[in-house]
Amino acid sequence: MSEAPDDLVRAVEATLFAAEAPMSAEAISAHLGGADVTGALQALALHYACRGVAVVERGGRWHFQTAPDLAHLLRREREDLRKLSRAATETLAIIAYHEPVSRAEIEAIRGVQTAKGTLDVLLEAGWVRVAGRREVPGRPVIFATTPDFLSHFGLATRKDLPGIDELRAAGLLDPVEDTLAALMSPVEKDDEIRSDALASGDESA
Amino acid sequence: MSEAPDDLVRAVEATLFAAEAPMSAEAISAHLGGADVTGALQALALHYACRGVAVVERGGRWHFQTAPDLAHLLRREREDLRKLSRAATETLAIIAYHEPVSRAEIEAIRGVQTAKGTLDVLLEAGWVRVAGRREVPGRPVIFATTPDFLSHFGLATRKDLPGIDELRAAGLLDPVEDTLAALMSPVEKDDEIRSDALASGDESA
Amino acid sequence: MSEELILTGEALDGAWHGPAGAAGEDEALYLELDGWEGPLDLLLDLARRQKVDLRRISILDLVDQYLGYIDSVQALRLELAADYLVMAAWLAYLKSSLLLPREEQEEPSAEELALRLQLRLQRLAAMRESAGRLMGRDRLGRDCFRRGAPEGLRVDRKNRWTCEWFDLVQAYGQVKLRSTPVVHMVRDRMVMTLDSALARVSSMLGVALDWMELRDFLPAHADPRLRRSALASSFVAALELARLGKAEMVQDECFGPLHLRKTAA
Repeated sequence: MSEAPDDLVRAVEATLFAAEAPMSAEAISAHLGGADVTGALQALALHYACRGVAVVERGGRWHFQTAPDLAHLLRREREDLRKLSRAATETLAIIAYHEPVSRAEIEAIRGVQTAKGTLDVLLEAGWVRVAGRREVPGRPVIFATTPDFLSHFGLATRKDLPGIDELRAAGLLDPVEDTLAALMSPVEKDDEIRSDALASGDESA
Repeated sequence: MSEAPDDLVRAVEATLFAAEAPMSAEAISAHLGGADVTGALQALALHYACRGVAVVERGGRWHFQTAPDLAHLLRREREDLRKLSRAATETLAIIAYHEPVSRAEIEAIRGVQTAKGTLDVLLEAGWVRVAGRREVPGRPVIFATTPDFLSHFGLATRKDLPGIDELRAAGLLDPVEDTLAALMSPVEKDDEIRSDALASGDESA
Repeated sequence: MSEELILTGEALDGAWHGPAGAAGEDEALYLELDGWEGPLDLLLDLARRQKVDLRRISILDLVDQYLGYIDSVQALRLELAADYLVMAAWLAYLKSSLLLPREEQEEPSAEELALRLQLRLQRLAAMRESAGRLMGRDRLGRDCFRRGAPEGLRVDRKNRWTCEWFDLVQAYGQVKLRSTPVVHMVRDRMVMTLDSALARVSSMLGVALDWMELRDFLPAHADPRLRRSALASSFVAALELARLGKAEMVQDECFGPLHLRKTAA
């Protein structure tokens, strides 16, 4: 038997365990009469780090889940997870890495029109939400990801998106026009222009 | 961090956690490729004995549950402070002055029908209780106040409620018409009358 | 096939053999058409087949391949043409620009067009790779699981009622006021009825010889409240006697004493 945790840790543990949805620290605190649960959450995360279930934070909300390395034991026979089309996965990635982003901006990256159903699937899955409108002519709707998106893909925050720092550093999250303007401004005459320009683009981003 | 459990314990832990219904040791074993899970279940039960959640066996089947002493966390009560309605206040006053009293008698005194909810509110507040039945045809339920009623209103006994004479002296029984007449009559001797009337009018309003 | 490759991220490391796959080129292209959505998509796939860094691909080669591909596809799938041909036309223009001597080029320059195309391909490739890595993460409901049968948290709202002492007492006062029957009590006052005044005044007139003031007909030591009643009744009695011609009335001035005497027979 491990050492008995203190009452607050036990209470936070029981609350998170019983909850049907991920809970923010504030929600847990409110449920427990206003106690400061930050330390208890850290203690729990640490305690469960090596166990078969884990306490994780996703987008500011906490929940229990099974340890990822046990996935092979638990994968369900019936795949009730919706299999996303390639169009939907690309669109989801574009929204996640660029958010907030309009449909036109998504299409500019993918080079094709986005079918109506593609965004609907993501909205229905609860991974994408309408995040308002861009204040430009036409006031297009802009999209962003949801906390459920982070929970589903096991991301603590958007900063944990795979490779996002590298992409940003490489300027690959900037609009083509911005990079183009930066690359074209030096009046180079060399044949090497293309690769040079791109290389310097990497550094300057 | 506690000592890392072995792989089988972790697998049983995750399996039980993710299960949608309690599982027998055999079912867990079958799920995990036939491993002997008896020891792992014992180890889990021991590990969780002091924590906020517990691994328990019920009728040969195992499941996770919130620690029994923390069950109150699952169903919390939140109190909303609410002011008694006018109708409920009048009903409460009538019960206090006339107890024990039946609904019909309350209605006779109030001069209006009493909504079902009105008495329910007073019962819920804990200020009124059913004090038996009146031995008359129909055997109506009769109501009386509770000790909580006395303590809420800071009364030692019901006799501490002001009598009719005191109410009258306080202007609480002044007919509205008299007060109005005093206010309207221009031929009164002096201004004192009018301000008196106004004062008592304020109290009774 | 292409979707799986995207999902596993294999497409990135150059191990992918492109839409051509193992089968003959034309057939493979045809078979893979359903996986493609548009020109950039196809360009990206073609670029990958060169197995080079996107930044170093030859736009000229790419354009050649694309145009060749369009030629073959058109024969197979006419309905594809529209979208693809826009890009094909643009690429043909780009190709001619790249082949022309630099000084004869119009704005925007072929370099700019080529660079723009390259940048777009890079971005799409980056997003494809990211999508693959994202989909390959430990996903909730597939790799990780939340508790299968959570008890759930419930918050039951409960009312705590309040009422002030004053409100209680005042409410009772209002109830009493509202429900107590309103009774008008008329105090039993001493009055002189008209009949008795008539009898009294006519009998006193009968014995009087001269004018008499009205007040002289009133009971001498009566209660003041009776006197007021008697005065009113006697006045009305006097008027009645005058009307019947049994008495005469005189008043010298307004509000002055009212005198009364028996009519001379």
